[in-house]
Amino acid sequence: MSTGRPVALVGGASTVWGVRAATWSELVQEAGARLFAAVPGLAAADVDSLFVGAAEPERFAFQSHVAPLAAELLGLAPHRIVQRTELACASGQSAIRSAYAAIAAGLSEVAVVLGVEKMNLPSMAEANTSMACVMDRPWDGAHGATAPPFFAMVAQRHMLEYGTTPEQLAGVSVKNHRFANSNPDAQFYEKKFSREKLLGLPLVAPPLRLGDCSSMTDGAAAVVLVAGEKARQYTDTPAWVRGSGQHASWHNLANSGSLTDWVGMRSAAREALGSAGITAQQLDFAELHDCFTISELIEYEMLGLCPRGQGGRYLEEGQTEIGGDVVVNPRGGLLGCGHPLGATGVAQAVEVYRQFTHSVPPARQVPDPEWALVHNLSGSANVHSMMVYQRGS
Amino acid sequence: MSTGRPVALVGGASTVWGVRAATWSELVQEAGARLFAAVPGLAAADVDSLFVGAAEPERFAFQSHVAPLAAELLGLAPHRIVQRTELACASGQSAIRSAYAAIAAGLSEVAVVLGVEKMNLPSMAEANTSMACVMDRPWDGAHGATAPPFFAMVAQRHMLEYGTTPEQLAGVSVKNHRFANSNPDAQFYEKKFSREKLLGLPLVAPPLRLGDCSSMTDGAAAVVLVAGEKARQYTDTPAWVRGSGQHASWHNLANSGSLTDWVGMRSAAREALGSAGITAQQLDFAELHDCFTISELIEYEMLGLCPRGQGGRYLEEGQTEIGGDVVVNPRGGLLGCGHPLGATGVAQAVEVYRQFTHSVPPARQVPDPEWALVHNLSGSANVHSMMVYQRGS
Amino acid sequence: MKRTTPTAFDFFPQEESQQTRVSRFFEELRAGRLSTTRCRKDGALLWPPRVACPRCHGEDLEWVELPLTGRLYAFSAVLVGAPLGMEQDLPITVGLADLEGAPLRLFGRIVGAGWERLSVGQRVRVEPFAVPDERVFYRFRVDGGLAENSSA
Amino acid sequence: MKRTTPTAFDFFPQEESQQTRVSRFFEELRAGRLSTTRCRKDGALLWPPRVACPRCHGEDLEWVELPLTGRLYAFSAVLVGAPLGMEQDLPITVGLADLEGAPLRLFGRIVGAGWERLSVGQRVRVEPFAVPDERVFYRFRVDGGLAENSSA
Ligand SMILES: [Zn+2]
Ligand SMILES: [Zn+2]
Repeated sequence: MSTGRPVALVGGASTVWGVRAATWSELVQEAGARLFAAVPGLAAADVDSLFVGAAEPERFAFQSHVAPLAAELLGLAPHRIVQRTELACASGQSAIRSAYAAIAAGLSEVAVVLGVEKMNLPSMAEANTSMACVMDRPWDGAHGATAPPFFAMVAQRHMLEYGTTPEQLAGVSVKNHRFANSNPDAQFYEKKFSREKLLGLPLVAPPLRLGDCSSMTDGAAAVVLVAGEKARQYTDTPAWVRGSGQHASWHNLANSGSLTDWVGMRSAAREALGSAGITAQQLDFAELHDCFTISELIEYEMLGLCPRGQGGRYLEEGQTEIGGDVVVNPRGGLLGCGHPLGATGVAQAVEVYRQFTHSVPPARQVPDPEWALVHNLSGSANVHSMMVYQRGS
Repeated sequence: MSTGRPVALVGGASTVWGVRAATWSELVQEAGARLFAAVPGLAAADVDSLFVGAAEPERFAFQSHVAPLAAELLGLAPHRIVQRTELACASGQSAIRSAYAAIAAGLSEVAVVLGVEKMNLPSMAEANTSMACVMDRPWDGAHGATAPPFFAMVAQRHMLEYGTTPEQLAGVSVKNHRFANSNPDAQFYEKKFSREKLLGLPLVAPPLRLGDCSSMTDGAAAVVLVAGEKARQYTDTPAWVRGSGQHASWHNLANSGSLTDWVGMRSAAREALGSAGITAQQLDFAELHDCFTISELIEYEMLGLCPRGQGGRYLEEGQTEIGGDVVVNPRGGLLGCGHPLGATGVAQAVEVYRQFTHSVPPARQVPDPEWALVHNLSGSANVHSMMVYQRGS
Repeated sequence: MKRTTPTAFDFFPQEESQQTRVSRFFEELRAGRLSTTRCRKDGALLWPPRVACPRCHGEDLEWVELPLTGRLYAFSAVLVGAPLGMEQDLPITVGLADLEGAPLRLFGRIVGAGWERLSVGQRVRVEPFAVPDERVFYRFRVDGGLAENSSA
Repeated sequence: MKRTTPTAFDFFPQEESQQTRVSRFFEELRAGRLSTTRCRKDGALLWPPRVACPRCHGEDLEWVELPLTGRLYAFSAVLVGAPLGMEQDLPITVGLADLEGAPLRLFGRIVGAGWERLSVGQRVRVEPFAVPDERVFYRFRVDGGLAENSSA
């Protein structure tokens, strides 16, 4: 836990996600318009800092120095801190963590955090090329590896070691797509996926099928974090940052160790839950990084929600549905919402605020939530990033 | 000033900079080996966080997700914070600022900050293409603009408005190259440049000649920042972080306003000096971002060291030489050391520590320095980043 | 001509409505007109064309036509170090021009005279030009004669 | 063949001593040997080849030869979504193999049999192959027959 000042998340918004007929900078502008509409008390002149989470604008949008560009697009003139953070798939949360640290340290009072990614290009092969450089590119990426074959190997090992089934994998996708059907910002808002349909979709990287994989998505999201004493100026229901954890342990695949035991996630969970002073069982809901169906099952295990190897069974018991132990991914997850790398972590935080303020459709509203956890993995699950929020009242 | 815990910089090191026969990852490894050699008290197991400053690894090295890759290369397993910051030419300082905030907030105890860039590729046209995306790429960069023509326009306006001369511009380059001749890490360590020689070099972007422009450079540097209470475990002479300031106000060139009045730098200086509680005149030395000779002259003015338009005269008076008002760029500056984008800000901080500990050759040692300022601009001078350090004793 | 080499333009054409919400700018430019968006609420003239107003954060914008002439505020030229696909264009003269009759200082490439013959205050005219892959962009053409003395 | 299209390899060849301090890896590979560096101080076997030891931060490393056979720990295949320049190679089978006789689990592309015919434990052999622009890299070739049952 920080020894600094309390920090509150006081609002946020998301653009519509999907294959968007809009450029990187247009997505940023949309997120800005929606943010200021969602947080009426927010005045541009009061925003002293801007944190941008973006994974690969240099490749997808051929744009560097993106933080000041975003400031211009949002009509902000940050005079305390302005920066962009990159942590591949966790770039958005990385930006939130930076804002949290800056405010806790007294270096910022009111900070906007923007997450954004434009991934759908006229040439998807170009986009796929860019995805190959998230791994150790000259040594692993050069073999043609991107995320799908890596997580496919994880799934293969989990099936081999624990007997996890394709039906259990599909179950994750069914749940998250169902939640996404209540989220108008989601890429798959209007698309229905039954288990049978999912099991009939083509293989992408065996044993993973199309429905086991999150998509290449265009989208942006933004939140506002403020010093605790200012929180009531913006909302009656602040989401207090209570804990954080992060861990990186290896990068080249040769140094990965067990594919099914994510020690970095266990470490990050200890730090995040420990600093918040709660156990995983006390969580009301969690936004977990379901880049692939297998990821969410292993994340149940690493969080300690169920024993090792029992993620599939835990899902089948309905423990991560509304009414179960801990609702997982009521937003719709990466599977249902899509995964614009830099935007995902920020949109997860938007969901935390919306859940705490009871402002989502009933089909995905967690009953009276007090504690929430947000998790992102990045790359080959070699980095895990986590934050814990508590609803203020 | 932060309301958090005191933060100290307790050591650092740099690789040799230049056109290096080494890859991005090899530069990182070299910086790690030198850092651990330079800070004997540093144990990898005690490092809880890693901050990487890198501008365009996605393009220059075709590598994303660079923070965990760097962690592996440095033999670190950060379990508090691990991230990469990008702010173009100021990416290195941006990483230091993030470490400062994290430690001040109590989120980290011992952090390594690494800055790195590999810019010399087999095709320099490819490298130049990458430089075009620092500006608003679809609207400004697409005209073929990179930094040299922009700063050339700045120089043209400064000459027109204030009568600044090519000889005064060359004077900056003479001074900084002379300092670099005492810096074995510098790209131009062994190269001598007289004013006459500089004025005879070819034009790059009129009125700027080759000697007015910093180079495309390969290099890395690293520093260690720790919570104040731990500083004495590492050094007798910590460099205390006393102030910080940053400002972003525009991005597209149409919105730049006056090219010779850098309001963002004046704002950042107010914040940084104000939070440290000193005036610019109290500084013993400053590392200013001399990406081009004209930049350093305008920076004298914006810092308030001399009146507007008098930067050239101030230089000619020798006020920024050893023995003058405020020594500027004793390290050799970007002009003498080269400018590996992400590494520059970190190497400037290394120089602060070396100056404070009297561990540089006499030709560039500032006499008994107590206060130092580090400045980076980025992009089209549309962002300014600053930190103020005080020598501990 | 199909280009796969990166340049300072988008790697792939993105001027159509399938790719950008400001495709109208490129349509207008093809017709010889320079246009941008203005906020209906506060009247802010926005450059480049926007989809939301950075001043009031509203999305009610209108298209307006901009004047085609301006005067150079500053200029220079890229003599070495061109991006990929532009090496054959060296030297690339560029500048900032204050449009005549609109509060806008526009950046662009300059053709019609080399940097040695230009001076601050030189009149220029905005014109469209063709970019490979059936794209269009604007540039400045030196207009109405050159001044006697050069400031560069 | 001159390639200017980006692929998952370096855009420009960087295997020579003018570009990398571990060029010896590629020289050895051309000669059919798989090699890496080991720390002389603490004996750490480092992959990929390093110039400094991440364990002790020393720079006194030596080159050692690695075994050329291993057994698959896990594998999959890219059936759709190949990077530029690799589209014609689909499906791209890849896997992690534990080398026989060295504490190293190596990742690489697999040739000689499609993913449908492989199983965990399958024996593979490391071999060099030519990459455009006179480069070399390694891959796995299925070795010693296929197992009866497939685990995938
Ligand atoms: Zn407006
Ligand atoms: Zn060692």
